[in-house]
Amino acid sequence: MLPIGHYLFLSMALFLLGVIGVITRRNVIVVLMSIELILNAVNINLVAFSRLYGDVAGQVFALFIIADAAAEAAVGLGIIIAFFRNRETVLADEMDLLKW
Amino acid sequence: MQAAAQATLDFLKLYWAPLLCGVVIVAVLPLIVGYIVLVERKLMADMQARLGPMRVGPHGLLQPIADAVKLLIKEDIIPDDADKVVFWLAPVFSVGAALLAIAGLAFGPAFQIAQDLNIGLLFVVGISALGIFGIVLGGWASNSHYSLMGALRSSAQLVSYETAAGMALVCGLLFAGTLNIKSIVAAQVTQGVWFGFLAPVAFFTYLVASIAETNRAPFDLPEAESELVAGYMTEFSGFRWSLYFLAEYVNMIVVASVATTLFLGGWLRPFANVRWLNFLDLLPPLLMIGVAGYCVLRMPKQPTRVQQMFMLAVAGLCLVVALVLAAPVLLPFVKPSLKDAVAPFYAGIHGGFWFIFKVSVYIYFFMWLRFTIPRYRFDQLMRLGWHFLIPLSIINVLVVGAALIVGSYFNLQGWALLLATTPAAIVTLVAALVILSLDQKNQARQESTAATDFYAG
Amino acid sequence: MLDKVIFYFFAGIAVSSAALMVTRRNAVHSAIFLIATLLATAGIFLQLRAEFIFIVQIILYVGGIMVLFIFVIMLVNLDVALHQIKFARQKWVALIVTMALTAQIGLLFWTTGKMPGQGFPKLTALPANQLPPNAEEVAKSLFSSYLLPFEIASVLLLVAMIGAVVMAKKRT
Amino acid sequence: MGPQHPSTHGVLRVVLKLDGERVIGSECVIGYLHRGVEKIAENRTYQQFAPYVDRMDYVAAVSNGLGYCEAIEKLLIVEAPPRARVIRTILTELQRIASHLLWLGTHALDIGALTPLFYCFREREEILKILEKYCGARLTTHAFRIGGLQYEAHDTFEKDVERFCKDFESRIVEYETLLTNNRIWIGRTKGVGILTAEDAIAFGVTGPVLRASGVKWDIRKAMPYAAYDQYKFEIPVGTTGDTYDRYLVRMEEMRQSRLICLQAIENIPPGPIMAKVGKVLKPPPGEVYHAIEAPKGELGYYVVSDGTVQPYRVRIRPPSFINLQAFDRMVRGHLVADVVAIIGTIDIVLGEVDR
Repeated sequence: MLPIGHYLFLSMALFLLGVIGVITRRNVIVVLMSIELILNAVNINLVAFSRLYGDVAGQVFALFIIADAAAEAAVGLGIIIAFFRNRETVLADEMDLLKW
Repeated sequence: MQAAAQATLDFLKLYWAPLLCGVVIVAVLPLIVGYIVLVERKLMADMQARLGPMRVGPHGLLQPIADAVKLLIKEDIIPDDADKVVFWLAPVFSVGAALLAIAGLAFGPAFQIAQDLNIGLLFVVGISALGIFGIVLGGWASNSHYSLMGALRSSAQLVSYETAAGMALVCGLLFAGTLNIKSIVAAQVTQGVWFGFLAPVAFFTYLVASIAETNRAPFDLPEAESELVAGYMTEFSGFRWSLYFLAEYVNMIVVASVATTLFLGGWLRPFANVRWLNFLDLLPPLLMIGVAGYCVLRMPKQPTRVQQMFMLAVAGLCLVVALVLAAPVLLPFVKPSLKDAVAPFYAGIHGGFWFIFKVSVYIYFFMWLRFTIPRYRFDQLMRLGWHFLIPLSIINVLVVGAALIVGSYFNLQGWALLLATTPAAIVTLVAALVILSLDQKNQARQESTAATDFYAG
Repeated sequence: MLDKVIFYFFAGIAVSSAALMVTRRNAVHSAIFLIATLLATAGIFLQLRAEFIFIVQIILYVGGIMVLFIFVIMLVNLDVALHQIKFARQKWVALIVTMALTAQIGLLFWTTGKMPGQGFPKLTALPANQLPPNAEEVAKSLFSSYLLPFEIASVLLLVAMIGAVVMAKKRT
Repeated sequence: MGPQHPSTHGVLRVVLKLDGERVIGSECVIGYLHRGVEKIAENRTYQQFAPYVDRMDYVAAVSNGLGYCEAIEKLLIVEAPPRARVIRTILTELQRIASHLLWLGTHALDIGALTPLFYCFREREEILKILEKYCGARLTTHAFRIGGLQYEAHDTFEKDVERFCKDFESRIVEYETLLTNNRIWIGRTKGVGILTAEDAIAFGVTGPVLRASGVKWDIRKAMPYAAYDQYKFEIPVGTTGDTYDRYLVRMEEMRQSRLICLQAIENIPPGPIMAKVGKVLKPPPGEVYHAIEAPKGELGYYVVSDGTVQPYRVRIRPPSFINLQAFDRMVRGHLVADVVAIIGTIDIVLGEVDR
């Protein structure tokens, strides 16, 4: 069990990369992927601390986060498909109409 | 530097057994797969009143090596604007997933790579589910419309049948109570009856789902479809294609061994703990001696000298295996003192024999289906998966759970548990018939609406 | 010693493929790199002796969500987007935000004068072999103390499924 | 689906208009195998043209030959001797079984069942052996001559045919166990490619495809030729006219052909095998149309002679070509996977379609 600092650094790095991905990328699908990356960074922290304190609650919560990520990805991709079918584009900039 | 050397040394001391097993498996598996292909072609030929590959080596026994060499030296075409990286990665992905799944399996009490993996079965199923990427990326990378459609179809089929297989496994695990492969088989010893009999519907659903999952027999739609020609594998050739081929057969072994571990009592001799049936232990060596005798009998009829020599060699090999199998059984009679020394040795070898025997019976059933039954159309295939198999397996889990509660209430054990589970199986079958009739009705309604609207359109 | 080797191996893969994922031009390539990151994080869970989460991550994340992503990328094969510049104008905004974030975290650790994670008690980290079997532990606590969140999660998944189906249905 | 597609029998190109998975319309592009047989006939003598006829429906060459020879005999107002007529009937019925066996094998292969193909070919081999013993060729036999037969039946003819008919009964049962009540086979064929009776008649479809739609029309009964009037046999008729009915009709036809052969074997009348026909045939000017029941449907010959040695015009009514016209109606609204099954069920041979 390495000192907890390693895991903190790792999850921070992944979190930062996720944030960069969300902000800079024009393609909505890659934005969704970066959100998955951020959720993953959170999971690492949770499991690391659950291992540190020997209490399995952290891992159970990580389980819930994964379930939630699945639900979020499903609905997000549903929206993208519906949007793509109408506007033939997937780029974030062109999604400027509230009602098409 | 010295600490690092010391660390690697004790690392090796600690883990040399699994590493060795891993290397052996990865090296030997392509050969085993080659011979499974040969057996399949021979079997197909036999069922179709012809002889099958006879040219290479006596009775075509060297055919797999010829195939392997052919595949290796065949030219490796890459479609021009396919993207190279993914084109290279896809087959590696699917072979990797299949081989990794082998690591979790136990081919006998002694022979297991990941020793006490307490999520054993889940690990195997999860990793073999990764094979989908190999197919999907393969279809995408070869950049042709047809292979993309084939890839999407076969992965849709894989995804939908995985849920059904997962549910069937859950139902089997209800009896086992644990995921660790060794303790699943141990549970089947304490119960005294294989879970295949306790949960017959689950076993049947898993059988059908596993056929669909490895893209075989009546469900081998993607590569046999008339207009998709070879589905996602069309653009691959030479070595890359053989990787996919290897992945498919290794998947078949993985699926077969999961079924044997959970439903057919892993490496247990049939009627494992029935004392007076102990003579069954002598069955494996007798079987081997029979094969050896058959080889010797057929030897004079071989046309050329070298084939006769080969048949003699095969007979000798079978005799040696028979000896190895018979030794642990006969030695205790000769010198009772040896009993305990021989016991683990005996369990390992006989266990391994029975496990391989059951896996090959399972694979034989796969092949048998492939030759006799025509192919499903894609929408029928998906309808069977979604409308029939998944609800059936969910209902089965509920009903078997209830049966277990009833069983534990009257604390039935072993064969007595059958009293609780057989009515459960009957209830599930009744539910299956209800689902089928429902499905037929709305299918007819659908058919009529479909027929009308295209006339109108 | 072994833990350190495994950790750095998986951490290296995770960070590098995450970075590659964000910068790739082709959506499929970035999806593949995301799969690599997810597998690396699964490896780290294994190193933390959390087998159940390891296998759930592989089945659910890599086997489920990523297949969904690759399906959608293929259905929406957007080679048109390839030629446009892939970085939005907010490139500079992103840089500022990350700089602020790292500065804030650095400031936090600088003020407390300790490297991250030094002060935490290391008392209950059990050595590896005395750990209770992970799957049973997770199951026990999942169905005892966390039963309500479990039910809520199932309702959430149900809602998500219905939403996705309604969303993707053809407007007939 | 291009001409060299694995599942189109021979060189047939089908252009499909698809809406996603469903077929909206289809158009068959043919002509890849066109050899201009009818034009060639105009500068060949009657006897010289006979071998060309076998090359049309190369799967059932014997029945082509029978149709042509009988048409010319009608023109010459000559009657083949009874012995020749009976042997002709036996050989045509054997050829019908062989043609249906080939159809069953390839049809089952298209839908995915690998094994029936090899069973069917094993039986077909027996028939081809008998044909080879009789006239030296297996496929393009040129077995008959105008006015009768060229060769006397070889001595073991009756015994071979009898032995074949004896064990063929058990063989048909073998195919039936494999396919008839197989859930997947029924799933793939029932309700696929439906052709109602009115449509069938409107399209002029003949043969098993017509009978499967419920129309009881068989030239062997309606206008008996050769020696068919001497034998008792039923005509199988289907009900809904889908692929499954056509499958049943053809299987039953094989059984009936077997019965005909058995009846014919009992009394092959002695006597000459060739009518008195001169070396050089100069039929009186006039025209004749003679149709026979080929395995694929009604094969008709319309021959016009202008009194010279060579026919003025030979028009051949190929059953496959006309059955193919119903393909578009049958394939509409089905899935792409069914197109293969439908091509198989019409049982077309491109040699006959393109001529």
